[in-house]
Amino acid sequence: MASTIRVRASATGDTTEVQALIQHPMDSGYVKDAKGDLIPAHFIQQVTFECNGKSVFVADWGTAVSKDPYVKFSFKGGNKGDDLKISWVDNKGASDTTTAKIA
Amino acid sequence: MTIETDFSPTRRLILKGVGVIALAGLGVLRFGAMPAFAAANDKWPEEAFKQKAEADAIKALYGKTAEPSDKVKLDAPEIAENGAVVPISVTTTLTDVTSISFLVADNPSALAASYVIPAGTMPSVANRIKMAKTSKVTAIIEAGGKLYSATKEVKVTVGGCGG
Amino acid sequence: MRTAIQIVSAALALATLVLTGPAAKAANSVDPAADAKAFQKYFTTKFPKLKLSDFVNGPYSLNEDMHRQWVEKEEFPPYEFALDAGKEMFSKPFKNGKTYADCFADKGIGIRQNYPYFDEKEGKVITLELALNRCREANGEAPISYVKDDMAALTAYMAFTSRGKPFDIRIPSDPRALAAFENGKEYFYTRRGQLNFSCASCHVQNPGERIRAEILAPALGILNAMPIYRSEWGGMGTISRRFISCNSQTRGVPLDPQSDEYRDLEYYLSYVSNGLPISGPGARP
Amino acid sequence: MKLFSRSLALPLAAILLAATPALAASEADFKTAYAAADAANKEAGTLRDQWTTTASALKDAKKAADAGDFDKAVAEAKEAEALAKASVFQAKAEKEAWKAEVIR
Repeated sequence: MASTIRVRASATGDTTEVQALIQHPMDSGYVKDAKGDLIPAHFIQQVTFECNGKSVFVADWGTAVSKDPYVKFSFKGGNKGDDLKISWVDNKGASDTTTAKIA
Repeated sequence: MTIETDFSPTRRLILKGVGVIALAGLGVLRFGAMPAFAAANDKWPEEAFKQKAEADAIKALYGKTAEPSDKVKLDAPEIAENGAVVPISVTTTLTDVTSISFLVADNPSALAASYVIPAGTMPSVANRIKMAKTSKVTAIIEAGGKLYSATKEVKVTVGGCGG
Repeated sequence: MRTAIQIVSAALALATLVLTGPAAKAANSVDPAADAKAFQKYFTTKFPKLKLSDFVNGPYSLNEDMHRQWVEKEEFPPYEFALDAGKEMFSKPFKNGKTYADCFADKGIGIRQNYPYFDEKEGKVITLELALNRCREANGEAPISYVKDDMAALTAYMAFTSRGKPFDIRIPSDPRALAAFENGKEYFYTRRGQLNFSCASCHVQNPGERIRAEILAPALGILNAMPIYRSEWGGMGTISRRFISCNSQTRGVPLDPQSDEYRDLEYYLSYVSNGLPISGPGARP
Repeated sequence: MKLFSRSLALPLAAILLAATPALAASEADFKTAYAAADAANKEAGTLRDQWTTTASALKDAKKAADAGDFDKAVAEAKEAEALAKASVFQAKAEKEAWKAEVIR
């Protein structure tokens, strides 16, 4: 199965711009299904971004982050070809990790 | 700056309540030039996400209050095309930024997202959030141990035969 | 009680329509090329600042605030996952070893702009969604839902490989093809549902206007962007889904996906957008 | 806005419909009313113009009948019939009216 994480990381000069899109329902716990039952909250709580083993960004999310969440940030110090490791964990304990090369 | 992982429940409890000073006292982090704050913790801030009111969420997250600043540039649509996906971003000219958070005052729980900004990472984040209805959206920037904010109202309407 | 008011108002509205209805011109002989020309001219006159190809971006071309949200979204569009899934499905062999590519010209790559087409053997319009399910069935696979998920993923991938290619819908000189075009046109302009809206009420007469503060998309180019990830749906939807949801919103009972009327409607609506580039998959509010 | 010009409600006319008979309805009354509504809705179906509101009134009529509330069941069925007839009327009127809206 393909990864739930899509990453674009590109270095321009000494700055690396990172965009990530993660496939996840991000159920808020306030929405009802077709039968009228509440869909329990199911959402990513934390996403960590590490470049060459060093933390460059941590996202703490609640249920108000959109379905298939997206985030964009930039950091200094990354070079083309460096490894960017992204991991998420949700409130049910599920998780996924991917490593992308900075382009 | 290196952030060590430490999942001690004691530390978490203290962080929620007292924040910076207690944290420094515990000495669980090796500090660089600047101190670390509650939001720079690497535990998911459960208490803050539980709070309904915006002020309570900010207090649970940072243990202090924010002051509006024109150095915080919040970008949000005037009318959200759909409350399920509202693109919101913030950037700032402030330095020593350690944390960025987004809050939606009229959502069931105000805190939407909070980001740890380690040294070397730009104080600028874009993300997409859900809004239950028309509301004030606030971005909080923690810089040099103080909180700065910018607020904008975003109108949200129900979906119809658009698109 | 509320329903009673609605009945009365609807009936009265209809009565008014009949009494004061504009003098209906007798249907002239069917001339699709003239229809398409007039259709495109209507929109370019209504929105003089827009290029013809801008219309494939739906409501986003019509409003600056929305356009900015769209540009932001397109940086990492929400249909990415569907696109990847579609690519994978498209290349994965059926149980008999064949693939979707075996059912289509040019292995199915870069052909979206030729659908729907009129099949002179069958005497009916064949849409891409229909062709995909027929391909499955011909290879011993069960058909898939027309409205979302797998079908949206497959058509997303096929549209993606055709991006930028202008819609090239042909109407053969077969009276049945002309009739299909005309039926599609009738469906498009016919008011239905308790709200008494036609497709045209929203997407010809009022594009760019807000309905419950959402911006209505112009009908011109609306299918070029299909399938779409719609925030309102929280996911992908096909052309079938778009027709069905629009009908329901007028409080009309939608037809079955790929019923003759919907196929003819797609034929008409695609033909009048001839020349505009395929832009799908798209993202919409 | 042009969109809504043809769907103005007339509250006055609604009052005329508000008066309902006082006599309790029977199961037979319901069956007659339901059959009439169903037939009208089927006609709308052949004209490809059923309304969702007709469908829900029919459903509500059945539900009320199942619960033994035939007054309500008959009232819902009559609403469904009126809605279905309006949709049939609409579909027939549109057979010609749509042509006037075509862009030429």
